Amino acid sequence: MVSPPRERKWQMVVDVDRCTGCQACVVACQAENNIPMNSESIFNQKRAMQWIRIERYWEGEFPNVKARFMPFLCQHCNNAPCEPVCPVFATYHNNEGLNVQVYNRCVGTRFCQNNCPYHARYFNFWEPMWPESMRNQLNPDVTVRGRGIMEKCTFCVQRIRRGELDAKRQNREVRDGEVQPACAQACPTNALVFGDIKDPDSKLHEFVESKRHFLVREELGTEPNVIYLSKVDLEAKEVAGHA
Amino acid sequence: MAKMLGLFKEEEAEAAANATEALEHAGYSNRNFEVLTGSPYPDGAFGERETKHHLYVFPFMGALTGLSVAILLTSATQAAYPLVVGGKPILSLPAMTIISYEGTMLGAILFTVMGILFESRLPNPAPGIYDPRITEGYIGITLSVADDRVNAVEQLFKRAGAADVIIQR
Amino acid sequence: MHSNGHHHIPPVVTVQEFTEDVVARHIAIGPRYRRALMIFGVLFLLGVAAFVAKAATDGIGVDKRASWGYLAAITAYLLTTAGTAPLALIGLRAIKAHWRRPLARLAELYGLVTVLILLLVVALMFFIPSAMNRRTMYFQSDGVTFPGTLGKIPGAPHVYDLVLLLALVAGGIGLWWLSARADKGLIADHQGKPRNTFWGTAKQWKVQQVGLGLLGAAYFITAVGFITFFSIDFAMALAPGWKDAIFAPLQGITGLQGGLATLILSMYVLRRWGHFERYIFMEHFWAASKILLALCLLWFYFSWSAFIIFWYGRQPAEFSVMQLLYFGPYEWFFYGAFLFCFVAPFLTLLWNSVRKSATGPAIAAGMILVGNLFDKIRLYAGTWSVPNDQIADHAMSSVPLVRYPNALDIMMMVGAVSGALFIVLWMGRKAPIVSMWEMSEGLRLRVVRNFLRTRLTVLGKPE
Amino acid sequence: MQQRVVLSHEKINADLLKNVLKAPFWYWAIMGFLGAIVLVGSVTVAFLLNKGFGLSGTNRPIMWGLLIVDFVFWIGISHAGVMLSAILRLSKAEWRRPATRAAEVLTVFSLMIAALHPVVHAGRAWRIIYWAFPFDFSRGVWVNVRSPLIWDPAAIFTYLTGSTLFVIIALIPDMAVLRDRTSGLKHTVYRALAMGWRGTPRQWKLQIVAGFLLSALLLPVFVSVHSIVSWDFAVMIGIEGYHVTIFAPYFVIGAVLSGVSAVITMMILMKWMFGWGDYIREEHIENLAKLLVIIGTGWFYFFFVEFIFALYSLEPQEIALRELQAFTSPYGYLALVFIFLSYLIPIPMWLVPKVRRNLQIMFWSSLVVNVGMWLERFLIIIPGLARKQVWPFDWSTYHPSIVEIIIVVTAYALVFLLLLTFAKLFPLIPLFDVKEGQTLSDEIVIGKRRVPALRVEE
Repeated sequence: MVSPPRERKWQMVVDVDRCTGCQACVVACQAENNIPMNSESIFNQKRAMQWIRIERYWEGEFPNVKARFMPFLCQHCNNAPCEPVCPVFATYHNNEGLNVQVYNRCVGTRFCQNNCPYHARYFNFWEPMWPESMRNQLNPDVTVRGRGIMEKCTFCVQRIRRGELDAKRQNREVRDGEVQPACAQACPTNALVFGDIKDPDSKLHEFVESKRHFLVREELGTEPNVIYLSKVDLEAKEVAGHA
Repeated sequence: MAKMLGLFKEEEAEAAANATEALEHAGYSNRNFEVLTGSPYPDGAFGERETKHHLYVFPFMGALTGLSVAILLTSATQAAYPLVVGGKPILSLPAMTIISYEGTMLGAILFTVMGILFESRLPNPAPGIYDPRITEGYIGITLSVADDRVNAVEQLFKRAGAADVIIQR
Repeated sequence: MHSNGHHHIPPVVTVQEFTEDVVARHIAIGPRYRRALMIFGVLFLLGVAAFVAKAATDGIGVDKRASWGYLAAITAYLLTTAGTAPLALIGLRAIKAHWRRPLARLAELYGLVTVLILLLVVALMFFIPSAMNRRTMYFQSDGVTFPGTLGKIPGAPHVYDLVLLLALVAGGIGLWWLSARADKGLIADHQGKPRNTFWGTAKQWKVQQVGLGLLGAAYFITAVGFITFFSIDFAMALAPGWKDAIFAPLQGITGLQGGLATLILSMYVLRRWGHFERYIFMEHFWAASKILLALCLLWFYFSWSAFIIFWYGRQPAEFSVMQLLYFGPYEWFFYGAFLFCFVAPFLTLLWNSVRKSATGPAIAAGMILVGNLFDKIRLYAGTWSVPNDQIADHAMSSVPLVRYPNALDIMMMVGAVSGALFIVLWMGRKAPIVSMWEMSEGLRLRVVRNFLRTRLTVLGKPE
Repeated sequence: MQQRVVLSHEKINADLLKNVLKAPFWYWAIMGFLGAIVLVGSVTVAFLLNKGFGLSGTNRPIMWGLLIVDFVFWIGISHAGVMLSAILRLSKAEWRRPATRAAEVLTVFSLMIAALHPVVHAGRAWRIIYWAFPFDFSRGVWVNVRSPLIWDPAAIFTYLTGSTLFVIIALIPDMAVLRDRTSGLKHTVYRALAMGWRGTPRQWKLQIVAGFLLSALLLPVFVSVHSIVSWDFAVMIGIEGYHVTIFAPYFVIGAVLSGVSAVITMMILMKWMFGWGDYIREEHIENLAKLLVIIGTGWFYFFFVEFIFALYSLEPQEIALRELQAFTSPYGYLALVFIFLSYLIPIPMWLVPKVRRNLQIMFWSSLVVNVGMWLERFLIIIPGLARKQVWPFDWSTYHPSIVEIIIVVTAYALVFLLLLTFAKLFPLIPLFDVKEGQTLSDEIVIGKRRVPALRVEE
């Protein structure tokens, strides 16, 4: 007896305080989603592709310098600025709160990337290439994109679908934590937590209530589905206390 | 019946005008003869009959057609495959307005051009009696007369000061 | 575009008859004229009384702004109708449109209304906070760290608006005086009085020509500048989160539209009740209404340019502003403005036959004057009703409720408009209400001749 | 002051059809040169499509490069034609006559070239059919009418169709002239194009009415085209300095400024190349210059308001961007060049009547305006993208690649090539319009002065 599946809304929590900038998520994502290798020259050309990237900033003057890490991925906004500008519906919003990208429709106007305030979209300037040794590591569940199209984080939609199918086969709902995008799975400090906010017993809720909770560029009203938890800096607190 | 074309020099437009008057005295009303010129002259300069046209109807018809087609296309295509983008409504009126506007103008322009060709009776495969000198500034007066009156009309043209008279039987 | 059919050629009037006719009518003031003068004067005084009463009851000061929105609205209204009427004339003089002549003096008379606008703006000054630490055109802050501020400039915005407006007033008076000079001389001749300043020497005419050109350009630029600053300091800067670069130019366009509408309506009155049928032809309305039609389209175009950006952006700040100005408390005023500034006049003036009549353009002009008022109420009453404590924010936290005008507000508004008309009629006694020298020039340059078998007007183009 | 030049129809035909009937040698030389450039350009485009957009200088923040700048520039130029021939026709300005057709033709060709730019610029140009010709039944999904990139083709298509038909309609009477002056194959072609035109009063009447009517219809389209192009940028909230309400009229009036100066340049070139001194006289250039003084000043007002309002926001990023645009190398120097070339030097110069009547100076100053306006587009588009994000991690700079530069150069060559081809096939100055001007010109005498006058039907 199959009951119609519960409505889903996938969200991710990024705890900036826990992030150590180890780049494990980046590598995992690269492997999972068939993202072409980024050579040094490509980085220098500012054309590197990382569906999730760690932005590193230095704070303070030497000797007491602090490294600050900001993991950035597609925010899957509810009012995504990238969606309406696409002339061919290559990107739109599905009913699970995902901002999906349809590679076959894309003609490469790059309008979406321009209008993305989080700079989370990546364009294939060249035909993606892998060294012979890497051919077999390509993920069969994920399309290999051709040149001239846009791509971006999909919250590992292939894993979500897999989880949903399993649940359906066993005639139950998707359990919390059952579906994990590669980045969240690889994160050693659990700085990335993924889940379904509509799921009553999802552990997302506790984070969402947290007072460290903030949205990136909230003033734009894009209503992102990626929630950030701010850095806790004890020294800074002390300084503030003294002042 | 014979077709006749009286040609008057550019600088002798007055003579041409006299000729038309003479024709009217000779019993040819201004719906019998036609004036051919190499450039536009003010209405009624040669006492020719006044032009009635309904060109102004065309743009409005075109605008309506274009508007309805555009609205149909935009609304139907959005409804046919309802995708939510950027939290905007499925029927985004402002966006539709812009495209409908362009459609309206396109329709208006196309119909107007058709109207112009239709009202000025172009293309015209059989233009009838004509002389290349007209595009050189000569003013031509053409009419079809009964064979027995050809000479009379020819004399009339000559008397008015026609540079040349062409007769086509 | 000519509609097909014969062209009725207006009769040729010699300069001689024209001069005698107008001078005679100027010297002998009609009873209707006197009555109108009286009525408007009384209404104006009532308006002043209403102002005093309101000041006594509601009080004056920055924190009292909310209840004075309608005064701001009517000021802006006068600015973008009477104050901008000369702009239409100046533009037409610049392109040497021969049909400008009958409405020249009217436009110059409306230029004098700037004096009344000056008084009103001075009154409004009391309700405008200083430009410190908030979004203005002056970028000032006292210590509070704002990016890109110039530090302290005393007196902003009040002083700068005042200076600009004084320049405008000077220009308005100058335009009228320079142009009326010649006609005053003419009147003096017919009254057997000696001419005092203007003898019509070639040099004086040259000065007149060049002077009017330069003064016109100056007035045009000052007017646009003042409208820009006024609409930002007295409206936009008071509504937090409203960052709309096109608003000031839109007010300029509204001004041109309102100014031309004012002129067309006045021209109609002059023709209908002033019996100037012999000098004001359908051609004049025809030409003017074509431009009025274009201005209606421009009004829509500018408003749309602002709207589409807000609609697409969907940022919270933009959302609240759209609530306040378009679809929120003042939505009915917005619909009114949209209907009477664009839809109705556009559909009226679309038809060539309507444009070629006197009544059609006059009706359209009337509609535009109504729509303009709605527009101003929506903008000024709306922004003035935003509470003071939000003024430094970058987004409106709450959209205020609608305020309808009370009896005093209405009396003030009526008073202001009557005051403007009073000035026009009163100064219309000092020098003829049509610019005689300009008309005569036109009559001299217009000849009707036979061309082959048709009759054509021949217009001289001296340059 | 309009001087009255009396010309016979015969002379007008002879002069204005000179190039059509017998082109001089230098004409073919220029054609060959331009053709070579276009050839190189097309090879480059093929190379780009084959290898991928990595060949361009664009990178992640700066996704739109030189080609988009050039697209906006050519759209701007394409606003000359209708602006002039429509507004001047409607206002019955006598001096429009020699200018109209050249301007309209310039519109048509520059618009065609402009439309090519975004296509070449797209990642998968070969799939562009989904977008430029949107309604792709096979996939069931239709285009997204909410995207400005759908408004764009709609507007450009309307404008291109309209202005092309405008030119064609006005060509019919001149086709008749050519029909009567040619023989053999040429004759057959021109006879077909003339559609059996005879010059009856009815045909002339409609020709005139058509001019007015189409002008009135094309004016609102012309305004919409550049507005929509500006909305390609203005709707974006992702980029500082783009989300500005004034963009539409600001772009349009800027376009008119660059377009009309382009027409001045072109008319002077025509005068020099074909020796049309009797038709393109100082007074025409002078009037255009006067017009430009007004347009330019209007544009400057919009420019000022646009800039001031970026600061008005008091948002740090916005202000930082303006600093980059106006005061940071290299953009700062470009900004300086732009503002001087497009306003501060030419416009005050054109206030002097002597300058306005000096063709040499007018040629160069009008050319300079367009250099400035090109830089304006560059400065609007590129710096904003370079500082796309709030945080500096992904900031970048832009160096156009040789491929992009070649394509831009080709665009210019192609427009000139098309214009010259047109000049070989059809008269660039409307014969009948000039002849009508002759018919309508008159004189009236006031005292001792003979004032040139105009016959009008009221």
